[in-house]
Amino acid sequence: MSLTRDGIAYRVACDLPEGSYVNLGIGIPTLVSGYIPAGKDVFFHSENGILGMGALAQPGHEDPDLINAGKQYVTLNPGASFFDHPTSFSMIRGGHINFAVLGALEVAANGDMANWRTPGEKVPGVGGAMDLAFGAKNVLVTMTHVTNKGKPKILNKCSLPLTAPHCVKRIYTDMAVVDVTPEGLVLREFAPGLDPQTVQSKTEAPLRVAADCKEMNVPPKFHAAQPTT
Amino acid sequence: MSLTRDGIAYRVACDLPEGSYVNLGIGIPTLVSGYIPAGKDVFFHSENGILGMGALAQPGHEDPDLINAGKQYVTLNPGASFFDHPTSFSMIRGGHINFAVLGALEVAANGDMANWRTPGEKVPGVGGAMDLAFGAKNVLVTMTHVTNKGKPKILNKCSLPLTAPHCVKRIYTDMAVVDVTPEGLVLREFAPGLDPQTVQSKTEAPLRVAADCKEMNVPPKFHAAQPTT
Amino acid sequence: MVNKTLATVTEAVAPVFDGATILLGGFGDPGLPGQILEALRLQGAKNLTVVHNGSGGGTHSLGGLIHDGKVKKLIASFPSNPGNQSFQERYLKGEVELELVPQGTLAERIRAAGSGLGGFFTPTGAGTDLAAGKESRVIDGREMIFERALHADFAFVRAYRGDRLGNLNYRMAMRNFNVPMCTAAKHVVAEVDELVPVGSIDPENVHTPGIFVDHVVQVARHPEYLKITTEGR
Amino acid sequence: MVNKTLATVTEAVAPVFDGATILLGGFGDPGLPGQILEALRLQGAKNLTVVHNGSGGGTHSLGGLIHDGKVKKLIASFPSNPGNQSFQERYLKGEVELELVPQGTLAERIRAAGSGLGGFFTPTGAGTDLAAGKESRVIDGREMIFERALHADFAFVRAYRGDRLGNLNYRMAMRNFNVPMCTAAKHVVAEVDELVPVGSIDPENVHTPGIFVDHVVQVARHPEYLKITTEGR
Repeated sequence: MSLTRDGIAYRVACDLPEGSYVNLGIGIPTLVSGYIPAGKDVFFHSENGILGMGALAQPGHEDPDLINAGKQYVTLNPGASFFDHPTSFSMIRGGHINFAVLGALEVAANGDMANWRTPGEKVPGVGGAMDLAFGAKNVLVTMTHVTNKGKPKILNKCSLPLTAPHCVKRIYTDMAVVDVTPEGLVLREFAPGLDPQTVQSKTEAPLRVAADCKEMNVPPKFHAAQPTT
Repeated sequence: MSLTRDGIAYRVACDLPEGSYVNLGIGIPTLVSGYIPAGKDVFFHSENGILGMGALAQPGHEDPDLINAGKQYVTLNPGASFFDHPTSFSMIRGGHINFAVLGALEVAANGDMANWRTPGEKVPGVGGAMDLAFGAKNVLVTMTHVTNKGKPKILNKCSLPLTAPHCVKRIYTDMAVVDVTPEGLVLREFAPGLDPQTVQSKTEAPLRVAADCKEMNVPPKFHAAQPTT
Repeated sequence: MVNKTLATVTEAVAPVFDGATILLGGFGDPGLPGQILEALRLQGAKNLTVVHNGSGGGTHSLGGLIHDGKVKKLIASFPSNPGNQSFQERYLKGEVELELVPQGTLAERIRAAGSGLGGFFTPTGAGTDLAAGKESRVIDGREMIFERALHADFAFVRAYRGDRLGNLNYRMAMRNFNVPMCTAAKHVVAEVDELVPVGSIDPENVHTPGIFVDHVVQVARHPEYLKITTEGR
Repeated sequence: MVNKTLATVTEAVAPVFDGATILLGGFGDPGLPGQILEALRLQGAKNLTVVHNGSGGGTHSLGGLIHDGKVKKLIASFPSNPGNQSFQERYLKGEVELELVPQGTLAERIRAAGSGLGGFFTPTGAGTDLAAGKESRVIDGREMIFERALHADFAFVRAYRGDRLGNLNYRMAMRNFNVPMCTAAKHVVAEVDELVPVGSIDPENVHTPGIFVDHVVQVARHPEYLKITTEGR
């Protein structure tokens, strides 16, 4: 068993406290905003100059001047604001964003993260990911636990060029929730039907199993029979 | 003969071209805005965050939130804008202000200027003068030609702490208009009734007399019998 | 539901501790948090480092804090206005320290702190007494000096309108140092003329987004700051 | 009477010379000066250095300029969007140079240029491949790298409303890079949806004051930029 992509997003959403300012990267992170309960004030930041972004725009209701950093048409929540790029990255680099939820290709046991350049990728592109990885108060990673070839993505050491060293605080995958601590990786939760041994077998870096490690509490609709890719 | 303080300001105003962005220091410079002819677009900047400042507010019509950098109540012209201090000093330091008109205590032959600290002054204060002296595209100085003790203020070398080295482009006094050039000071104009020799006698640094040096064209109401202090 | 509003300025200043560094907004009266300043004076914290463009009025506003001996150090650009007797008396007696910073450099150092930058190179001051002891280098043919980011524990500002999410809107010349100051302190409080419902401030006209603000308190302007006066502050 | 308006985008791009450095505004479509880009393509200047967040669409917008071989170098943060074929083909053939800059650093380098600063120290990139060859130092316990101001000959942006004095107002997410770009070039032109009389833009809501702008041209949005699309630009 494992979680669907939406299941990973749901699990992240559970951890975002009321009042937090959050930037969502592209991919699985984008799905997180859909799982914030109504009435819970969580403020979404888009690096192209929006704070208080709402859901994606409904077809036919798109405004050409209102896009997120992934170039999707979005909506605004009450209390939103617009600003320019320097101000937007003051928010990011200045540590005002409480949580950056980013996709990653690799995370190392010491919190190093790589997400901006794969070996096969011929044209590099870094966007705002590096500023987020360096600047956000807490960097949360969402990713599949293994590559589509079945190789672990949580490693002793990253093989790809780093986005930022020592930046990741917590990793959410289809199989587990793992904390990065000064003493190494700590397994907090495993997906329904899995167990710590199975998670470790898919993880290159050693995992300490937390004393209160438990099965994730995620509704069945987010359970997947196969590992997520 | 010499010019009144308003005469000095009038003479400066004649030189400000249409479309220029101008910051006026306190003292004589403040008077300059009163002598821009109606219909000539000259834009006054105040470092506390105003572009397009108008005349001083009439008594009884002051707005407590609308002051200039000298803390005087002012008005706005159509097309004005408000902004914060970082943006205001981006305008100054970034070379966007075409003319800074500043009072000075001393100017040297090489364009060095001193206006922020007198020897007797026990509490120093620099304000925005230093950013203006370094940042404005053209620094114009207005001052009396000599101190109230009759000593020259245009010197071979400044004796007071510098506001900025090599910054002054042109000096306007009650006696003369003097340009700072790579080859030294050049006398452009002298006050009505004076002559180049008299101006030189009140000036420590040597003045070259421009080939087209002439008497200033300033209305009689701005003429003064005594040197201005 | 997030609610950043406070009922009183007393609550606003309660966390201020001895030895704290405070960014004090305003340039002249516009944007000066006059009620918070009076509350801070009563609150009693001492050995404060205050960052402000000037040095306050005679015995009110920042001048009052200095008069009471609560300020150890002032970081300012123009503390020499003739009206600033409290500062000037204590400064001349050696009872308050002064770090003099050109106005643009002061604003930029605060912005740098709020933006996560370590510092910057500026031409302002190069070759003058204010460059003494500072690193310098030539960039693009111009001598520049290095200036460090200026962080603080608290920022206190006044805005025109605010909402419970901390969004602020300023009126006319109120923006001044307040916009960068709100970004550069650990704890930021704004006193406002009017607390308005969320959504009342046009998203295009939020000058300080709520992310930078911890608390908002609606309070009438301090009577001292409604006087039409030509006295320096 | 100052009048910064131009009648056509052809006039807007007339001064562009071979080898010029151009700041190109917009992030995605909002704020992208699509009509000026098409005029620039016809104008013929070559060996251009273009500064833009991405690398443009397929064969329109910046992609068109690159497709035509007019761009020698691109300074960008995210040129790798799958839709950017023109850039990617030429880049892989070695026909266009790339300077890759993190998005926040790119915005800040442009702002530094417009603000007269020589450069700044930022944590972003320290210890990564993008720090290669860059000066670094530890500030407040954190490793930071030095980034230089990024100046340009021209800046082209799109705004929502403009007046004859060059004041600009943006709508929603149009502000992005346009605000700093207008400050950092010798010659700045904005295309606008609507040219309005002086005084129509509330002084509180002028996002780019006219001091930063040389010319304003009213022109309908390029049809390509009104398409609702999910394709990357």
